[in-house]
Amino acid sequence: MKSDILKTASDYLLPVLLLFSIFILLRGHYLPGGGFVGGLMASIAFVLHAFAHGMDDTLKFMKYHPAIFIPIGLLISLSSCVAPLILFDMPAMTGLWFETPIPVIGMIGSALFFDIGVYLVVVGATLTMLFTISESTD
Amino acid sequence: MELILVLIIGVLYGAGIYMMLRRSMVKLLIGIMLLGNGANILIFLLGRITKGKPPVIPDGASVFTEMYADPVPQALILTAIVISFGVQAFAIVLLKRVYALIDSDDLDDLNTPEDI
Amino acid sequence: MKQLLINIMLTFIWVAVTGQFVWSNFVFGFLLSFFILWLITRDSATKKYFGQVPKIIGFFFYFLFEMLKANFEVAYDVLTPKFFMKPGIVKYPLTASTDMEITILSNLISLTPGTLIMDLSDDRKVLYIHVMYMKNKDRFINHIKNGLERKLLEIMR
Amino acid sequence: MNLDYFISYIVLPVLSVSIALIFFRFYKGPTVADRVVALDLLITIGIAVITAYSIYTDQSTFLDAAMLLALIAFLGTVAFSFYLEKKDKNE
Amino acid sequence: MLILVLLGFLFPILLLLINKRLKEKLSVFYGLFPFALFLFFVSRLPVINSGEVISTTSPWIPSLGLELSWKLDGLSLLFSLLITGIGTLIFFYSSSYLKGHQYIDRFYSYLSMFMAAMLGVVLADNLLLLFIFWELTSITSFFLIGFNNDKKESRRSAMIALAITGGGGFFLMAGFVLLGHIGNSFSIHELSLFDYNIKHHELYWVVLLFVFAGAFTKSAQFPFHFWLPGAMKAPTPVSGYLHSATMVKAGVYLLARMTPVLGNHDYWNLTLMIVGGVTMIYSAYHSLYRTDLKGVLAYSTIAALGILVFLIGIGSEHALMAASVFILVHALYKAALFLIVGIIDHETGTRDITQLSGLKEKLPIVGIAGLLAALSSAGIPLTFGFIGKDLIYESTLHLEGVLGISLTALAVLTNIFLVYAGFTAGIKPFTGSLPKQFEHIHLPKSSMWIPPLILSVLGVFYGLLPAIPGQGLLRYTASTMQGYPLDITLKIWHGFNIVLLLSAVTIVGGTLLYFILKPSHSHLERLERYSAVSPQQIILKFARQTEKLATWYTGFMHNGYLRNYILTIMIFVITILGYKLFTRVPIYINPTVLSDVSIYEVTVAVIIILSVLRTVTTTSRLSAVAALGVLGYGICLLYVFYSAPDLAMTQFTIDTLTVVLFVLVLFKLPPYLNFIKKGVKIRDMTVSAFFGGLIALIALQVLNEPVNEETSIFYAENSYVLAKGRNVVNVILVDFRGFDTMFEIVVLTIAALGVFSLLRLKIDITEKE
Amino acid sequence: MMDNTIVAPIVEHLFTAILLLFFWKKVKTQRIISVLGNLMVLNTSSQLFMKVWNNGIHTMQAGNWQAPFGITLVADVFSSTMVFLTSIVGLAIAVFSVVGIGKPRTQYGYFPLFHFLLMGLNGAFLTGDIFNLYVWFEVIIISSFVLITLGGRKPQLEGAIKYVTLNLLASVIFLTAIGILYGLTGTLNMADLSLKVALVQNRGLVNITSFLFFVGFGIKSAVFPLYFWLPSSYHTPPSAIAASFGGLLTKVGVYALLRVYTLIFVPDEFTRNMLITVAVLTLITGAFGALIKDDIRRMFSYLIVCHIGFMIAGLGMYTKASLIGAVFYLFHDIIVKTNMFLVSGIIYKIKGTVHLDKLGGLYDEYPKLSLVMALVLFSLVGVPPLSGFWPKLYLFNAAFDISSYVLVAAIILASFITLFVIARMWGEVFWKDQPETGPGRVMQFDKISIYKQFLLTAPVIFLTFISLYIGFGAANIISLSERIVGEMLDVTPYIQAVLGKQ
Amino acid sequence: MSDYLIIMLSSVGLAAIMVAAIGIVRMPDFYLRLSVTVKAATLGNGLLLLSAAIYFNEVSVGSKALAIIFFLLITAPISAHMIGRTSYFIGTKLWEDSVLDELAGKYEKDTHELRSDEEEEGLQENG
Ligand code: NA
Ligand code: NA
Repeated sequence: MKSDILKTASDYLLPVLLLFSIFILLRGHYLPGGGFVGGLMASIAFVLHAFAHGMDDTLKFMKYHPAIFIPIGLLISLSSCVAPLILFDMPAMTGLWFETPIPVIGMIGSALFFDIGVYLVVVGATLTMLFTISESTD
Repeated sequence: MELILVLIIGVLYGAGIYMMLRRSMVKLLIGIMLLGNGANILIFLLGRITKGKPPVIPDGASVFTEMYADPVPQALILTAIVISFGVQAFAIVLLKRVYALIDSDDLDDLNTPEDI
Repeated sequence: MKQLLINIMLTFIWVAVTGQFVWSNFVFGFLLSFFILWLITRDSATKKYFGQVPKIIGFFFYFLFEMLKANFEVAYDVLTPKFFMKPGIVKYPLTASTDMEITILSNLISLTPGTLIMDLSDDRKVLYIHVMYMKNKDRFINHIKNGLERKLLEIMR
Repeated sequence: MNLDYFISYIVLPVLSVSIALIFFRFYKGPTVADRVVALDLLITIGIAVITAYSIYTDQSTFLDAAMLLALIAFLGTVAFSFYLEKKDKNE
Repeated sequence: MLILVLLGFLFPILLLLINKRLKEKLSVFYGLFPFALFLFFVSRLPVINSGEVISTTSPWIPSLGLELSWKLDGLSLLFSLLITGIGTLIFFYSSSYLKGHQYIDRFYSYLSMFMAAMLGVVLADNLLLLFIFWELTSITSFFLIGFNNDKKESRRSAMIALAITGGGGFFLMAGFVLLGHIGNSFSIHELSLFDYNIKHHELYWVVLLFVFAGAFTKSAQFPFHFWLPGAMKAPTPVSGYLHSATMVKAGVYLLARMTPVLGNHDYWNLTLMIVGGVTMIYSAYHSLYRTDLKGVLAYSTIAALGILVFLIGIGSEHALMAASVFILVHALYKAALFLIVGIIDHETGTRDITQLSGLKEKLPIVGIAGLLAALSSAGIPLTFGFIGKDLIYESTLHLEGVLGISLTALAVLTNIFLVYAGFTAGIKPFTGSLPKQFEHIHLPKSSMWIPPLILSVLGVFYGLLPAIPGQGLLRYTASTMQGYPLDITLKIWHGFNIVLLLSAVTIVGGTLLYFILKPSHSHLERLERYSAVSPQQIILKFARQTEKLATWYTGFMHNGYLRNYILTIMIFVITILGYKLFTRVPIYINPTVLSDVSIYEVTVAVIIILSVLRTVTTTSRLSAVAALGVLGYGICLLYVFYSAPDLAMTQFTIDTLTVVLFVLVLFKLPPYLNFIKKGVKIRDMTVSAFFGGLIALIALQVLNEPVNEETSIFYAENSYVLAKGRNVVNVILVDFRGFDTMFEIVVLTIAALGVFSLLRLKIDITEKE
Repeated sequence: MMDNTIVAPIVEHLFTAILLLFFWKKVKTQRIISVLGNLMVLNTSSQLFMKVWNNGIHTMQAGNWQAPFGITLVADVFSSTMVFLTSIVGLAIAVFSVVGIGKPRTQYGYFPLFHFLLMGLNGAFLTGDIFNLYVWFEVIIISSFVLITLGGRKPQLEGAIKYVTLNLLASVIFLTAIGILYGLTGTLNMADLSLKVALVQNRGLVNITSFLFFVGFGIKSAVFPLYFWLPSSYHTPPSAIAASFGGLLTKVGVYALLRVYTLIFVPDEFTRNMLITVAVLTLITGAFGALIKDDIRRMFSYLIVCHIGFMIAGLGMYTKASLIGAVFYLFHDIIVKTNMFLVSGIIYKIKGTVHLDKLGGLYDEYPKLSLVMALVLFSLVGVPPLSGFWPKLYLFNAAFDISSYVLVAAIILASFITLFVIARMWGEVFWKDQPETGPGRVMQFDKISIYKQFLLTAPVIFLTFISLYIGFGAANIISLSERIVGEMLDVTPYIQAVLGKQ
Repeated sequence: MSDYLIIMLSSVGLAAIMVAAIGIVRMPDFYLRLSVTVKAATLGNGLLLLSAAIYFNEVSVGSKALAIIFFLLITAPISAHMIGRTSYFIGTKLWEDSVLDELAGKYEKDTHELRSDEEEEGLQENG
């Protein structure tokens, strides 16, 4: 499917959507949103790009295969999950927080890292699925 | 207002099963999706519904100052939605692969005779 | 150059959507969009992006007016029993040449009631436009040429 | 006229009627493309409903959902177009 | 005593360690192992003789009431001596019989394990312990019958034997558990103390049923007898050992052992007399028609087992004494005859009685052994058999009235047939003229002919001095069964009485029969005409019918059609849900569920429902997907209305992605199926409507219940204060219930992995795993 | 007692799986990591078991939120035993998989999936939260979906459609049940549910909920009439995968049934009768199916169904003895069913087929291996004193206790047919000469190195030893089961451990 | 005061949406339906969002509303263009009263390449 209009639009929409997805991720603790929706948004950004440019272009352009985000994300989530256990012998998932809040994001704590992990896994998994499917379709 | 959701639940469960009883693989999958939606709404409803009071603590307050919707079912459904998405994505692909093998959407073609 | 511009644009979008107009949010937005741009960098010709603010504002109102006008026309036709339409697909030779120009132009044409972009030819020389009220083909083409497209290109170039 | 009253007795009902009309087109078709357009329009009206509802309930939080809809709704249409084109090519 | 039993299981391990070449040379000495055990048991004779009982107990599984409790009394000693004594001879005999056989070490392993299991059965004083060994005898016997495993017939016989005895075993297990349940103990001697309670328990008959099922199958009673002739596919020493002298007597042993617990009750006595009686006459008669020597012996063995069951059924002092004696008598002559047949088979290569004659020229010593065994089996005076038979007649005659007379007649008839069978096996092959084809045969190694000779000589020896076995052991055997000391002395001569007369009739009748009836294949064929109504055929037919039923049933249930599976499941669910809902739940619809309804909700709901219907009814796949899209967006709006923006956002993004997924996959699919079969559709609609309706109704009922908000209040109060988030849903997702989320992303990971592998990895059907 | 380390059997598997994902294409590395990971988990879970055995119930409140507000992990004797057994089986299968799973499957994620599956199982055993249990079930089924289709051969995919569909149906019903339960009680914590469900006035609704749980778990445990997916699919994947399915997957359904029916709901008479009826029909269905199948793996599949009946019967009778029987049978079944499929895997490696008609001569060719296999098969049949025998004693006892003679008959029938089919299999596979018609080619087994032969046989021998221990050390297993059943019938300690002293 | 502004703006918005809704039902062919709906709905939505921005009277909400309008302006025409062109070459017919179709025959059948035919025409004009 080739449409120059769509191509151009997707070029400009991609960063917008990505930004928006990160926005959704970071403020999830305060307003609707969070890692899932954020991750799904980010995937949609790339999917759109792939629709416009073809999957190969999108893959080239992403530098890394999206699958790599999966173990990285898992590792981040798992780390923030077990960090309290390993560092302080507290139950897994116990929230660890920095004392002072940071502008925009708010309080920085293990929950945030956890959500970032979720975000990455969602991006990685969704894109891996969609790209594999569309690859086998062409 | 609950009755509305009850009706929807009934329709989704019924239609889901009906679709699962068809011969087409795609219908089968759609049936599963309908059921999944039905289950989500069921959880949502049975956690009791409230209009227009999202469980977001307003700025400046540290607890809710007025009535709010039960956040637990919402969290559960969110989890369930994402899980079903993963599972259904896999199921869709499975269907694609099976079709590629048997060249048909007909579930009745799934039986290599000895499987009976 | 283009990178920087997009970067700044994204920063503003960030600040707009987050709705927190504080300096730290600008910094954060800048860094974030820098990161994203780094992530998705690809080479294409760099472009001049000097916004001409007054022209933009003028163009905005022009467009708004066109849109409202056309809307009323369409609304009338929709709401009255009889159709006055003379629809057809017109080939529109483009003056605009870059991706950005063509895309914005076609979006604007589409947003104007009564017209809808069907497709862009592969050599990017013509737009095929579906027109609801095509009383005269040439007049329609001229209307766009001297109105929307010219004003847009003035801003873009 | 009270704003709440306006929203609940005018805006939301009118939007509901629009939704019903659009759904009628969706149900009737006749072409798949018609349905796709109707679907797209339904989502757009959905944004309007959410907006109205957020005013009605005084919860700006709902606008976030509207924003999300606005950003990604067209992906569905793009996907359907993709499908129709591919399907056409295949046949 | 545990060690004694375990030795038999250790022996094979020892064999495993010895190397192959050595094994062959050593095989002659293997017999020393059972012989040592035999000597041990002989050394216990004086203890038993002094009226004592040796018992030991050590705990195993106290909570089950399973103890390692052993008991050596008259009954178990008799069997132990038979098992180890005849075992010794069989071990020696086999070393020649199977000389050079590739798997002789396996054979000895099975044999010694069998011996151990058998010892376990007879020494155990705990029902569960006994059962364990009981099953082991079935298993080892399975391996022994199937020893020539390359032959289809062997395998089949082993299967049938295992099926019958193993099947009976499960009944026995149930019976034992029930007995232990009723008697509150698994210890046999403890149970025998409370036999009154057991016999008067309402489930006594069930216990009997189960125990009989075990005993009758094992001891080849009618109608389960047929596995035993089949088991003759085993090597002859095995037949002689297991299927004549020992294992098949386990059933008899069990009945004897249980007599103090379960016996002396009409159900018990009558059942055993009837089953034993039918078995003995039926199979004794059948032995007349056999032309295969082992067949003759097999049927006569079944008859003998019938006699034993019959005697235990009579249950009088005399009968039990008779049974004790007959166990020994039969073991001696029947084992001897089997071994003799084995020699004949080994040397001539045939067991067909119509072909065998005149072997006394070539195998004189074997002939002598055969003659002695045959005489003992015929109960000729001065043999031990004579004493055994006398006692049988005496016990039947002790019964009163018509029953006594008819049972005596039955016993006489049986014995006449058995005389014939004994003569046929022990005498017939040796008399007459030697056919040409047997001229080259010669006497086998002494280790083959000494064992039968010993056995048959013992038959005569005990006949001459009956007091030795009688006073020394057998009366204690009978006492054990009876539950109190007996004092019946075995005598050669009782004087002229009816018993003697009957003996004479038996011998004369049997001898006449021997001379009149020439065994021939045509007889057998004539008999086989009735095979369709034989128990074997009926049971096998039943088995085949069961298999047919199983095939039909399995195919019917698991018919390959997914929708039928779902339908079955749904009908099950609907039936029970409906039943429970309408009988257990007071249906009440609270009118408040209709309050506060607005037009936008109704519109969205109607659209949702219509789009579901559209999804169901459309004939275009893409329309279905689009309708699903509408459904999803409708739900998304509902989530907004009911205060769940997070859900709305997620639902919307997921729905969009699902559309994308569908679109990427669907366009290659073939036409959308839409079969129109009205009946099926209506059926499915009914089922679906019921299910949907039930779920909806249940939901309505749940809404009537009070709400517990403890959890959600906790979240509301602590979400910002402790977890530092304002969006409670998100706080639940990443903190309160973050554990769910952690593994939910694992689900996504796996799904992605799955999609990837499913599309990329395509292993060819021919490839290895 | 609070103990934050009880999460280890889950986390360690997850960590191993993540690590494996980083070594996506490195076959050898993956194999080593997997075996090491399983060893690590075995070590941890054995320690966990000992801790729980000695000191009682251990809990971890995830996120440090006091129950019932967070998610609680609970290691009681039952769950820690299940975790322990899972890690035993896991190790055995991992070692087997080193040779048993070929390069292509290894390169497409077999090992990570396997660890995800084990993690899911451990999670399902350890969790004390009903919705979290749902998540674990989803982890389990999705990894099993992928494993069962891994390789994408036609029969695999055909079976998978049925497997996936019916398991998804089960998930939906499970989710529905959770929704209703939450609506009735407002809590998800199982200990809290135990208290709150008892307070619900509308017993009919409670009953309905419990039935929905039965359907959800029943489909996963493959009971009549919900079993269809199992015989449709279990024969299709490679043996190592079938082994983990046969040994663990249906059992987690049984575990969940035992758990909810003792902790949250106490079955009433109707439910008990229903369970017993279901058990009887499951026994018969499985037995009949096994009787007529000529393919070893199909036969085994039906035997799985059949033997689930024993456990359901134990639950249905709901006496102390019957529950002991069910629990004991569960432990026995996990080991022996796994081993059985591993055995079928070795047979396949040797003969290239698992069809009875085409097999033969194994006893002559591999006598010692055959004897080990014979031990496995006899354990399965329940030849005393091997492991399958003991629980049946309890079941008989309980059946007589409640005078359910139909059940007695069904148990006898099922045991008998199991004996029969196994004996037949022995005759056909081991005794019979290799028929001319079959592939019969001695495949790689003789050609592969001793080291590989060892890797294939060692797990079987290992599990056989465990089986033998369960059989001969039945006294220990019984006292273990007794303690578990004690915990089941008196849930107060569980509730106290989770909710704190109240 | 702001209430009246809101009511006014949203009334116009509603009217536009109604036009779109009626249009999609009434218009005789696909392209006309598409043409009518996209912009009317966008306009209507925009006005409603503007009302919301005024109603909440907060910078954050206002910028959010503007962002939504912006996104709609970008995306709506693109989706219309996509579905419009696709339905053209899958053969969706124009209304019978249409006056002109210059797109006819310009698509390559298999590749969906779209010719402009400008060169040829240019040549003709010059020559
Ligand atoms: Na989140
Ligand atoms: Na399962």
